[in-house]
Amino acid sequence: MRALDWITQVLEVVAALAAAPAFLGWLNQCRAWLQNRRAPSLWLPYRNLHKLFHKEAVIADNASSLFRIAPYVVFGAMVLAAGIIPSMGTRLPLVVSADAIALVGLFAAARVFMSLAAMDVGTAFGTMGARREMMVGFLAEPALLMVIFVASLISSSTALPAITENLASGRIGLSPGLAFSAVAFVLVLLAENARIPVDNPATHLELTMIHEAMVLEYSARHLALMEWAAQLKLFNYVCIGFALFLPWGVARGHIGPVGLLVAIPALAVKLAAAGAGLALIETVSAKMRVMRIPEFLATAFLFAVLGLLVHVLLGA
Amino acid sequence: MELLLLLALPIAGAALLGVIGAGRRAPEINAAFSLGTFLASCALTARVIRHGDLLLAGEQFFIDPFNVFLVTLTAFVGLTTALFSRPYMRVELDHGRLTPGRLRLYHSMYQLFMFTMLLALTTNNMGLMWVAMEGATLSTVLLVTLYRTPASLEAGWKYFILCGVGIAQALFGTILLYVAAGKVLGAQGVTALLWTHLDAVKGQLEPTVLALAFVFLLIGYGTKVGLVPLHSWLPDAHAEGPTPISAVLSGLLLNVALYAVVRSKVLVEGSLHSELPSMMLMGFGLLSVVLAALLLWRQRDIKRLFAYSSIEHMGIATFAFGMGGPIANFAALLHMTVHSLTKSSIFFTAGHAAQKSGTQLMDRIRGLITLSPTVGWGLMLGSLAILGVPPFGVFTSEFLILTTAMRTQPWAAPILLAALAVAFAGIFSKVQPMVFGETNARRLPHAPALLPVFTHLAIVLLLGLYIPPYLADWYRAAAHLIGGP
Amino acid sequence: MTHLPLDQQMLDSCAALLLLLSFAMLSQRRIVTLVNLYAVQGAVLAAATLLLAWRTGEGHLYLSAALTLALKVAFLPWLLHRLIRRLEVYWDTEPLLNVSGTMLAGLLIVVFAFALAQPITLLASTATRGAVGIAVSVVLLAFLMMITRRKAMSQVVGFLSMENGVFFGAMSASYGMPMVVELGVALDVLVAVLVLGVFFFQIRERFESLDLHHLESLKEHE
Amino acid sequence: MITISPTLLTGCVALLCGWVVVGLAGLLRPGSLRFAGRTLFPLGALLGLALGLLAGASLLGGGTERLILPVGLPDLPMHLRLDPLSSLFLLLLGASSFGISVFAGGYFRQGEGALPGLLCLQYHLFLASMGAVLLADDAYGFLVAWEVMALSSYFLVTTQHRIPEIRRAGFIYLLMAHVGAICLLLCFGVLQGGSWLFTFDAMRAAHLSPGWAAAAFLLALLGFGAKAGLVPVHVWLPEAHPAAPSPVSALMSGVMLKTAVYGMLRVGLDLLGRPVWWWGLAPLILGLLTIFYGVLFAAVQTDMKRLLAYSSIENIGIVFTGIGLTIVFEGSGLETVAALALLATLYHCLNHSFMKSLLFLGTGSVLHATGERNLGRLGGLIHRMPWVAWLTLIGTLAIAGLPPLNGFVSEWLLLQSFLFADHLPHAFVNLLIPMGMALVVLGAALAGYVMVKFYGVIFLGQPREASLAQAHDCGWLERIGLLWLALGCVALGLFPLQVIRVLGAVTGQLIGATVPQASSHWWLLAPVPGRPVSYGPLVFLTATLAVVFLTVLAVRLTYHQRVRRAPAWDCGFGGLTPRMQDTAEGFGQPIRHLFQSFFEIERELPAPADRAPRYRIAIRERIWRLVYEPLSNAVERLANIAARVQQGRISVYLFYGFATLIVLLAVALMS
Repeated sequence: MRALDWITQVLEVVAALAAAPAFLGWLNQCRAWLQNRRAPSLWLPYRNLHKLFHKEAVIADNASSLFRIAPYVVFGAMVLAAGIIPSMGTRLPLVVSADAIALVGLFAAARVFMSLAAMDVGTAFGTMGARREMMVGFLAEPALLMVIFVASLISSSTALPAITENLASGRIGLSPGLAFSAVAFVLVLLAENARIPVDNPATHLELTMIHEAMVLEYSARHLALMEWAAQLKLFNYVCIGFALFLPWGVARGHIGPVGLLVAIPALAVKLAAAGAGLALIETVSAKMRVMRIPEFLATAFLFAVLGLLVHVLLGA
Repeated sequence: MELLLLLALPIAGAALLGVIGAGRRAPEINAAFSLGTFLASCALTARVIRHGDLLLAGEQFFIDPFNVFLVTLTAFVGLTTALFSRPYMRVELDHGRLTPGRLRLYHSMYQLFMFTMLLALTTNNMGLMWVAMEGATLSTVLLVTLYRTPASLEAGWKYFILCGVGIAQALFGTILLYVAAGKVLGAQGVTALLWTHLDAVKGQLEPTVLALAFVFLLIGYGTKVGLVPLHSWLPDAHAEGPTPISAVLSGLLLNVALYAVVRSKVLVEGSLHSELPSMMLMGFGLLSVVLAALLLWRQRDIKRLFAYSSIEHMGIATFAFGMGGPIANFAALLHMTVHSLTKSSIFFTAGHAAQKSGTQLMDRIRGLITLSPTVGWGLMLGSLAILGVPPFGVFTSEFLILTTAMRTQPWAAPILLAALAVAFAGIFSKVQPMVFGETNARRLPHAPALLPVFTHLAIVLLLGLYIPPYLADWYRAAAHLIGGP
Repeated sequence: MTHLPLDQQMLDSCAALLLLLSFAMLSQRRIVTLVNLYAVQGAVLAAATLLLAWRTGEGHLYLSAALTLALKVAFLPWLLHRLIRRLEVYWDTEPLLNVSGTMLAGLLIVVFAFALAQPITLLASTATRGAVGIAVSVVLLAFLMMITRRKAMSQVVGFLSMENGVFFGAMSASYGMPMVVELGVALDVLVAVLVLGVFFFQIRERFESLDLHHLESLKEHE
Repeated sequence: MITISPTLLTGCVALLCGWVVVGLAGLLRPGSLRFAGRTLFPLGALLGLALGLLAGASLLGGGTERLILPVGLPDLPMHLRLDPLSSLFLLLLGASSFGISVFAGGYFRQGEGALPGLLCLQYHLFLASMGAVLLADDAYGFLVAWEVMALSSYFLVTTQHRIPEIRRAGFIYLLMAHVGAICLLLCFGVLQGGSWLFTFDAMRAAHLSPGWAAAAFLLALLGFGAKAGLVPVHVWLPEAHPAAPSPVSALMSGVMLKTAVYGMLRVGLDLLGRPVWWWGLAPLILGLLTIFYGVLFAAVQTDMKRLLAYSSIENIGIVFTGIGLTIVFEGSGLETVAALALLATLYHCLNHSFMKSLLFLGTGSVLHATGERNLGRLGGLIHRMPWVAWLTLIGTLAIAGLPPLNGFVSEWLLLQSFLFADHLPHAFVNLLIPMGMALVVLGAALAGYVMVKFYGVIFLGQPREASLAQAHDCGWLERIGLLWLALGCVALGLFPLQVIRVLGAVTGQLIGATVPQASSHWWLLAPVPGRPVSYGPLVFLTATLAVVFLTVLAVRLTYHQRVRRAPAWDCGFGGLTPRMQDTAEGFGQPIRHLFQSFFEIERELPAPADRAPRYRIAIRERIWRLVYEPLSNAVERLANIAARVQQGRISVYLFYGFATLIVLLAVALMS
């Protein structure tokens, strides 16, 4: 472990914290442009967070302390995830302490806490949101894991750094299994981050909403943490995508100043592209009925498993 | 000397009770005679342990490990049953189901029955054995009809005719044996019917005739064992007679009959050197187990239920004897022992249960455990024991039998497995609601006589956990004597 | 067959007579006659035993002949007749299998019985071994009769004649059994009939008749 | 002859006897609840703790001890043996029974149906018999202990025998147990291989032909599966576990099922010697089926204890999947991987015994506080009974398989071993196993769903009944019990490396291979041979806590801490009632909708005009209609046919005799 590794680690986390809202802002801008609307400012998410932190927190009478703890736990989990994913370098101290399965477990923990918090107040919307979130989760998680397993089988390790290094080394050319799982991954990403066509982040009090329904009772700093956590989640997913499918630019081996100088711009470029891409998808597709969501995710799961089988069939 | 006591006491008891059997103290006298018999049997046992096999009274009586343990068992169960019947029959008398006259008949016939069974066990003379077996039927047939209800009369009639006809076949078989032996041992004289002599020369006896003889004997004594399809009399007789009689019929008479079958099997197998006898025994055994297990599902009368369970267990023992070999024989002997102990104790509790709730119909017997915990637990534990649940002794024998079957007769193992499962469901689904659940019956004034029940269960439990070495040696010796493939 | 000694011929004819008698019993429906036939059977049996005794000079055979005479010719028929009169059962109802059918079955049984008797005949050393087959068929015919009858009384007669058959078997195959056994057997038969007597009255006082269809209530199959 | 030397084994035996004595002591004052609850149960708990310690010691020692007691069959005295495998499960028994017994001491109330003293006897007999099962080293002793275990638990299950459903549950339970036991009996009959010695040593020595060996394995799978609750012989489990008093449910689910796993391992990996690889497919496939089946039914339950029972079925599925993998790998010569799979299996057994006991005890407290088992009448209890709520939360998160708790570790290990599928030489299996992996993952995710439903509906939200306001938190004995188990969950989650070191002895014994530890750090779990994979739960915890701490700090410094309480927002239409929350049915609805074909559903929908609309839904397992009812009907039909034989006519009976005579005579003549 060299000092620069630690520095990079911290840098990575801080970058994630800082860039997550901006990435959301960028995504919204792209969407607005594609829909011929005047785009909101890139910094709007920051202002929102700032505003929320200022406000006085209002908590329902019936809320237990679980309700107040949850935002911090969720936020903490997302930050940790940001530290785990090798978005800049592969030999970072936190990165070795967990593999992809643990990462998925981390996301699951965050989800469970969020749902429990949503059920805590005991309103119709809260429980509804929790139920739907878990429904999305129990299909999305396996799909995500399957995606990861394809990559793990290819580079015979479930550790993200190992996968990244292996793929970045360019030893593996275009693998059909990987292609399948890439499709699955995008579907999962949309579902997990409450994007269209699964959920509509822009609306409130609509009977089809999922994420918003869960955080309906939150206000002020708790809401801010929840929102921030959500943005981090999106950011993390995108980074996972990079780690699995576009590992270029990530510094391999112990990182040096040069590697760092390469890694940061590369990440920025990839993020910009990803944001645009997501915006495009969200624009061309329409929100679907809640009961259709399982089918959507089942497709994702199917793609992932297919990817696995294809890899085993061709690979073995 | 011991033998004389053993046989004389019951006769004397029968005679005496025939006179004063209705008196106030008659039950105690009955018990006292049984006690005497039991002590005599113990003495005899001790002597056998000390000196080995005995030939007495001009070779007319022969005591070896095989029958001495049955003698002890018979005397013991006879004693406990007498103890049980003391209060039980009193209650029956109070309920007006009996008249003093019949009570006299009951007592004297009870002793006579004990005598015939002991005679059948101890005699060395196949002919005398036949006489004794027939005597056992005759002495019990009037006990079965003791209540004079239509059902009991019918049961008694069937018991009499079927067993009588069966036993007649046995007589013919005995004659054939005699003829065959006469060829070897010199036509005339008593020796040709003495088991010891027959056993000595069994190698030279003419196979075909012996095969025929075995068939006749098997049909004859098998009828009394209650082997399907000769079993038809058994459930009726066991269900309709007074409970003590059901207990001794099921617990002892079946054993004695099976003893007779096995004795003849030994001779025949010795001369035939073929699978025939064992195949026949195994066939009868399996058939009995399967049919009884199935019929258990349809029972409504508690004593009838356990009568069928007796058929099932006799089937198991017969099957084991059929398999032969030291382990299977050992297991079969053990099974005879534990079955007679367990089954008699079950009949005791069943009798009390029926008395307490005034009916033998099982769907009217409920919540025994609240009505009278001892009876409830007695019935529950007894049933579990008879179903072959450890740590009771029945499991021990079934363990040996099933493992042996799995190795030597794999084709039979699945059948036994299914049959035992069916039997378990059949019995337990009926016992559980009787023991547990709510009840509206009121407690009866008199306390049940459950000392015998728990003595038996305790012994069975002991046999499940630990078999005393000398007992084990007995069984081994007997098993060796029976031999087989 | 021509120059058989006289007693031998008589014995054989006795055997033949026994067979004939059991066929007669098989077809007979009048209970009184049935009992008489049984008595005759007993008499023939006694005669045969006597002949054998005279021929072999076996002491105990005289005794068993006497026993047979006393028990099966005199006492039991008398007892049965008495019962019949007391209980007014004179006729048996139509047998389960009609007469001709029963006869046919009987014939088959006789054939089978002779097949069965072969090995025994070969083994036995007695002059009368030929008759073993007849003994077997008497037993089996009695069995058949018990199956086909509906009245308790006639079943009992069947039972007794079966016992006769067994006795004749013992006689012809090995000049009878040891004395102890024969006494025991006789005792048993005697007791059996006495018990039966008691029985009949019990049944009677319940059902007012000795028809067996009263005794078919204990069963599994509804 | 016994030679009493102060070995660990004699110590264990003494402790088991101690349990029996404690149980019998209950009969001294059968009526007194204080005596049983305050004295005997804690005493039994201490014995359990001691047992756990002894077992742990022998596990660390890794040695094997033998003892012969002069009871049992004449030529088969009772052999006892303490080796790593049995000591591991003894450790499990002792450790979790400590918590459960302490809890039970505070739990049992008057009017449980049976006398406290009797309960105490049955309870401790149950414990002792389980211990005996683990120690037995000969078939006879094993089976006796096995059935005593079933019997005592049966009596515990039917404690409230006045309720017909409970009687039915007990009956089904004992029947299945007995059938299973007979299968085991036959299995041992095969295993002794004609040597007629029923000691396990003789069985290890016996050489079986492949056919016999496979037969033995399948019989064992059937017998032990029936006890463990493997689909399709699981039907007794969802009936019996809810019927029993909660501590007993906890014991049955947490420990008794594990004895079945122990037996499976003992026979499959020890007595049978080296298994053939394709044997493993049977437990593997059945296990996967069981996972899916169990978790689906758990998701749609409305009775909290039934829900937990089905979740037990799911976890047993995971365990058997692990066993299957182990056998497949070992049979194919991949010892280290097999060791990894076995490690996951054993680890999951430990985890499940702690988690599930914790949850069952939690439901027990809820049951006592509210008298309700139906999820539809609970809710908001976290305010009334904080102790139970927070401790149960740990169990919930653990069983949902979330890091850094223990449930995650075993699933992680299992998935890691799955990822070696491509090393197998059997092409088709290579293809199958990834599918299996998908099922496992799906099951794990669904388990999360189930647990959120379980916890959220019971403890969170608003109370669905007014009566819940009277609910009270549990007593101190109960708290200790819950606390112990919860700590167990956390410890097993945070120190996997240490646990695995201990488990190494067992894998060494059964497979002859242990899993290498790649990393040098004491906090980093890296057990996967030849792969740079690692997992450090402590890092998770510390990092998360650090972040939370920093966030709180930052918010507090830069902003303020003002909080105002207000009624929950009712979207402006007013009148927010508890009835508006999801019921258990509602929460399960998506699953029900997605997997309709699995369930047998009957609905009662309200008519449009109803004044008081009611909605009722009952869900049964199809397997009853498809397998068990036809089976019993078939027996009924056979019984009716058999009854024709017995139709009352004496002539017919005589004819039977006659026919038999003729036939047999003919046979005798022929031969």
